[in-house]
Amino acid sequence: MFETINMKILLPELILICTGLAVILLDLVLRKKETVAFIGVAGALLSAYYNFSLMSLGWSGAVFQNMFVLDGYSSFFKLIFYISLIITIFISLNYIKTERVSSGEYYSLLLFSASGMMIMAGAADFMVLYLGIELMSLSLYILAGIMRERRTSNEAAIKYFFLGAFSSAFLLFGISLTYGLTGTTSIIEVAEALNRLGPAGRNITLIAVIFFVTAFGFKVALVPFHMWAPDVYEGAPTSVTAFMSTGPKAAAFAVMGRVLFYAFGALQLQWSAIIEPLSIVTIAVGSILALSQTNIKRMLAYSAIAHAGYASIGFLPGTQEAFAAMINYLMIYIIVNLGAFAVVVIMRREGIMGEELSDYSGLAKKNPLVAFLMLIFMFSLTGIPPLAGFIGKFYIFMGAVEAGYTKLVIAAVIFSAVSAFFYLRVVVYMYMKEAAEPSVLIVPHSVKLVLAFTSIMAILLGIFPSVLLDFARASLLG
Amino acid sequence: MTLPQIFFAYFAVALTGLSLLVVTRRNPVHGVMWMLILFIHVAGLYLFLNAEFLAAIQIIVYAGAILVLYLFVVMLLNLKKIEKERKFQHIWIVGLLVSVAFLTLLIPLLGKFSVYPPPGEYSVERINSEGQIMTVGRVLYTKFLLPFEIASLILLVSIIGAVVLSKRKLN
Amino acid sequence: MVPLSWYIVLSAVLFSIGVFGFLVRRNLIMIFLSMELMLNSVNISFVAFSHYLQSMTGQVMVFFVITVAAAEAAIGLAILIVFYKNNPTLNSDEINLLKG
Amino acid sequence: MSGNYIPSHYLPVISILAFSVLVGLGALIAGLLVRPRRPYEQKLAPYESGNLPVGEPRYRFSVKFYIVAMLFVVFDVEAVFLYPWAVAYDRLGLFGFVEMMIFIVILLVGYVYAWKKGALTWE
Amino acid sequence: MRDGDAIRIDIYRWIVSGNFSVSIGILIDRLSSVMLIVVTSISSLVFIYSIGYMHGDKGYARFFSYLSLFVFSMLMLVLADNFLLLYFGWEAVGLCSYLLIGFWFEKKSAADAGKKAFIVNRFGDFGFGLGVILIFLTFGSLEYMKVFSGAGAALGQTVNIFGHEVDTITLICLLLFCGAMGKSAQVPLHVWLPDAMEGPTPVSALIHAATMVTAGVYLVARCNPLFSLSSTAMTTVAVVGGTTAVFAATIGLVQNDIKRVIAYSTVSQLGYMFLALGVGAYSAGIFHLYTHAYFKALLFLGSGSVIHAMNNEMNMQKMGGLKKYMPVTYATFMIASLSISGIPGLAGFFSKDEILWRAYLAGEGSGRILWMLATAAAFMTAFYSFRLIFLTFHGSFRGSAEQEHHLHESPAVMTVPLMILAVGALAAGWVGIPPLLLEHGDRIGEFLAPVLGHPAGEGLHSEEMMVMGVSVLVSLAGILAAVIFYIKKRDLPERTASAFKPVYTMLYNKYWADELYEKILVSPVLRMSDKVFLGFFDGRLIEGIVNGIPSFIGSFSRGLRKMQTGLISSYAFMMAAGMLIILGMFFFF
Repeated sequence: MFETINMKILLPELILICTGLAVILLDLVLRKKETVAFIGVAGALLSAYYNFSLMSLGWSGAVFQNMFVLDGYSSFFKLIFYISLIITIFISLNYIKTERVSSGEYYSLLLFSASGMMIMAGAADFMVLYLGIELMSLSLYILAGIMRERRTSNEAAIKYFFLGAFSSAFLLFGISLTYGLTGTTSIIEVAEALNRLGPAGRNITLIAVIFFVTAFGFKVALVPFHMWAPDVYEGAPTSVTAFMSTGPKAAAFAVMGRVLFYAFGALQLQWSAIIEPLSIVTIAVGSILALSQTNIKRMLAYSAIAHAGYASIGFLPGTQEAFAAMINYLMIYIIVNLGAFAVVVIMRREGIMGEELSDYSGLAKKNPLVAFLMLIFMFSLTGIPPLAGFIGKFYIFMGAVEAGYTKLVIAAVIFSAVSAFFYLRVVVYMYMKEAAEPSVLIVPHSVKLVLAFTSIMAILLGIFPSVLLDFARASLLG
Repeated sequence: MTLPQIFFAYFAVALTGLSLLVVTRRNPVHGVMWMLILFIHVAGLYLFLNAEFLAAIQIIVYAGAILVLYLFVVMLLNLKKIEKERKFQHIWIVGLLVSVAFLTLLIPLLGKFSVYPPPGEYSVERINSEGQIMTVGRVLYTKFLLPFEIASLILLVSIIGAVVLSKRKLN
Repeated sequence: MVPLSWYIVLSAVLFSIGVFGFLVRRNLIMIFLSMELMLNSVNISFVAFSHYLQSMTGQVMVFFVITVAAAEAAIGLAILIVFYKNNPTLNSDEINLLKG
Repeated sequence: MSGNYIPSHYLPVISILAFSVLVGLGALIAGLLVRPRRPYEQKLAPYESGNLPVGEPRYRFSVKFYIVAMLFVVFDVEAVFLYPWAVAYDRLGLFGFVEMMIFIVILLVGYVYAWKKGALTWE
Repeated sequence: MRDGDAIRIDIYRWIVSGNFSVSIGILIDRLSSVMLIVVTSISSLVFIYSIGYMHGDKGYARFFSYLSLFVFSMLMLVLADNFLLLYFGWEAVGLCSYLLIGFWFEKKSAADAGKKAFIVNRFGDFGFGLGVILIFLTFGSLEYMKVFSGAGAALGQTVNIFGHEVDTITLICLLLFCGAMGKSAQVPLHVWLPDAMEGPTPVSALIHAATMVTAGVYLVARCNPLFSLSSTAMTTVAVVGGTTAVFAATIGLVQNDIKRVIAYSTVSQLGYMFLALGVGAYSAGIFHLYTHAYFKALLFLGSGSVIHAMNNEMNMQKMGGLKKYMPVTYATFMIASLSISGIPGLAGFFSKDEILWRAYLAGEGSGRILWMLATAAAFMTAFYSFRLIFLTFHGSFRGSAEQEHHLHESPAVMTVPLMILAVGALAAGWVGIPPLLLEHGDRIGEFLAPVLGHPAGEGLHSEEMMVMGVSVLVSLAGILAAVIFYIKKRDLPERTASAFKPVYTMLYNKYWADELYEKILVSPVLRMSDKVFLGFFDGRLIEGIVNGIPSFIGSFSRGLRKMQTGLISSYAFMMAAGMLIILGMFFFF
């Protein structure tokens, strides 16, 4: 019974979970809190190594009566999660000291949330998928509220928890309907059953799809379900916001892709008809609302919403090519977003929250390098050619235009022009505005590493786009 | 009207009535009490769906542990203030409209639900012959092993979370 | 003979009442209860499906939904308590520090 | 058939339950209908064995009660997972045992954590 | 140059774009050689003269740099072998005239005059530019050789201008003539020349007498193959020339400023040259240009030394009796005036007589009128030249005492060029003695024949004698009238002026030409630009769009922000409502 051979497929997740457990226990024992973080990073790297060596050895396949699968699709997303996890740990090394957050729980929750995400990405069964989502979300609820003394963090946790639970109730209802229709919770079998059923249970399937779109819409923050995101991103600690706006968002996309693409492939026309208005309204609301923001975290929240809109365009054509463009877009967006948040984290100094746009005025005077890196990130988020952001948007729009969504692409381009305004406003603050008392930022080594990695990737992926795109295409076919 | 239909009718009316009561009580403690009775009726319904073990768990975990947790938290609040306050939002009409719309949209569609997939192997007789807990146990620890392990993780995370958030001074 | 659709309709009704409670109630704990109510309605539909489809998956799913509900309750109430310590009120329409 | 299943062996339980509820409620309702209704202030005050009531009728609980209740919930769920395992133990063999050991260990870590963090101390 | 061939050197290819290729090339043929003689001689004399004249002026170096720049561009203009290089020289000359007119830029009137000159020239150049383009369009190239050889082929072509067909050749000629009018100050575009007197006198002498103003004449002469193909163009040139001659002469009668009188006389003489070209006597026109350069430069330099002596006093009424103080200037001035009035034997007579004769011959109808106009202008030329002499040199000194004692003869460096020019004014004419008087006298005519061709028409000897006689009589009469007016009866000018009050005032303010332009052209354009363009387009339209949209989006986004109420229940409501809409969308619409 104990299929030893394919337990290997679960190895990356197991390693990560053991690291989490180790972090919890060691934190009780150790005095120097940093070692805990480094254990976390080591665990993540080990797990990543195993994951990709397994993939290269061709160990991909399903385990536990194909409830969990290791394939190109999930390993690409796992790459995103590893990057997001490791960068968040590096970012928060210094940050949680200034915020006086208990580091042991913080890192273990990060690790558990990451393992939840990996389970989501690899889930081939609705039950595992639901539990993965819950594992990730629960740890995030706590992380959002981990700064107990600060009221904003409490409120962020409350809002995230209640609306998250609300959306998972919708998710459960969707799962129950699919289970009722097809008798199984395994995604592949659901797809087969739907084909067998044909038009018979079409209405009920459609309701199930709508419930799924609502639940995933919440996690991905598409428009009618996005309202939690700005408040929670602003309230939560910056490093957690960085993590939240990258890893979990990508995981939600992974799950959405898995469910809509593989399970409900037959209803592709219907659910892309649902997502099309959602994505364009998301881009519109995200861009327009970001215009009048003064808090940079809230502005980045709305920009994250807008980027979710752009990425969701990848769903519409329903072809492998558009899907590859979407995951490519997500990878680029994640990296650049982490870079931007790294800068926001550095701005948090003793006594200064560093979240208001005015805190950025005159940044270029005293610390030109940081200002320049922020400029790269802002340009890349806008989608200005040499940088990676443009490539991401380019392929997404290409895929959509080929599939005939020209009106949508035109609107999206117009709004990305609108978005240029609030991204470049940050640059204007940094370079053109005078600062009352510009102070030199102390950039910890770990964040230096992060900034270096993200900015180089932002530039490299802009100049050599095919590297990432081919990897995305291969992982979809593989 | 056959006997099962009578029982179902009773349960349906009881459940909807109780849930309406739970939702509309001004005092949270009353709400929790009605919730308890509701859970008992849900357990009864499970019995009628040949899920005795689940009925037991519903009573033990839901009614026994979770509601107690709620009661403890409700005890923290000062109920006097809550008594005087409004219990609904200003625009509660909108909420009512949404849920009524929800009903009117879903019920006609779900009403036409008929059994689609071929019947599985766990017929009522087989379950009863083998015993509820035995079947659940066998299925749970062989077919659904992975969710079981993830569930343990979720529980661990909830312990960590609850302790981190509520313990005043973490030594 | 009680057809399956009755159970589904019952769970839909309970679900809508849960949604109603969630949208309308002011006190956070009552919102919590209505959420539990929504989860229970889903459990009912799961058990009904499991019974009518003669497969155990539904029951196991309810098993895990209950564990998740327990975990959620633990964490949710912890968050609630921490929030209550810092803010005088538990009314959802007075929590708008973060907005705009 | 699945449509009209009646848990016949539970009927006695249900009937006793129903009967007891009826008797309890019947007594209360009957009392309500029959007794005269002349409430006055002192009668309504909570009875504190004769002396004047002091403070809130329901004093506020402190947080440590919550922590104990929370730990109870989590470990109660763990126990619930143990029941079917125990019943089906002979069918599962070594594999089932290893599974449960993993489950127990993970929750043990939670327990050690809670214990070390002083969640259990009832100061 | 003797054997009539032309030297053509192609230096380098300047612009190549598609089939449009222009190269920097030099063409020296007989026509440009004559022009070269005129330009180089006059400018060298003016350089020497201005050493003395500009002595002590703080912009000394700047003046000479402008002057040499001017000479360079004039030479480029003359030596060009294609229209584009010609156009380049044309513009450069215009620029230098602007710089030199406005040399004393502190003086507002000088700066304004410079601006005026440049703008009026631009009007002309506009036509000229269109002409060059049209030439390229029709002939496919700008080289003189190709254009003139292809002229015959392009005869019949027409161009559709606003609906009706216009003959291409005529259009080209008219456009080129438009440029010529601007540069040579013909009637509609003459207003800038009198104001150009604000510049230093050597400048007026060089640019506004001998070289730049003659560029127009050179252009028409150079394009004679084109002009001769289009009779309408020829008649317009002649008519414009004639009217300008008379028009300018009449104004010259009453002017009091010494340099303005000479300026109007230049305009009038240019009218003569265009008259000659108009009637087909190209060589006569060029010959008159040649002679006119000398005595007009002499007149200007003479007046310069007078002004220098009177320390910048311009008004003739305040001069008088300078004969005894400045004998050399007086003598040279007298020679120049005699020559311009056309006294036989001097340069002016031969060239003007040739033009009169050609005008007379040109044709029965229009020829006669033009000839009469020309003779009337000749009479007036003689009259105002000698009016000038008598007012400045004869009679008693009317200036202030302090000026009187300051009067002195100009230094040698100024008087020597005057003498040389005086010789030129005398001898220049002998090159073109009409065959009537001397068998092979018209050497300049033969010389220019290969390039400019022989003028048509052969009159009888008697007619030629008659025309010559009439012109001599007319100039003598003019001088006699001037003597009567300004020597014998001093009060006569005032009386006639009061008798013909309206005529006098009209002439005195130059037919109100400036005021007319101001009202018709300048002010409406100014008003239009600030009210309509600035007000409407700029103000409302563009402003509205440029910061209208962002403010709208800004306010919309602030409005949208209020939607984000921060309440959990409103968020949940949005979610549920969103889902209901999707459900409704699928199942009920």
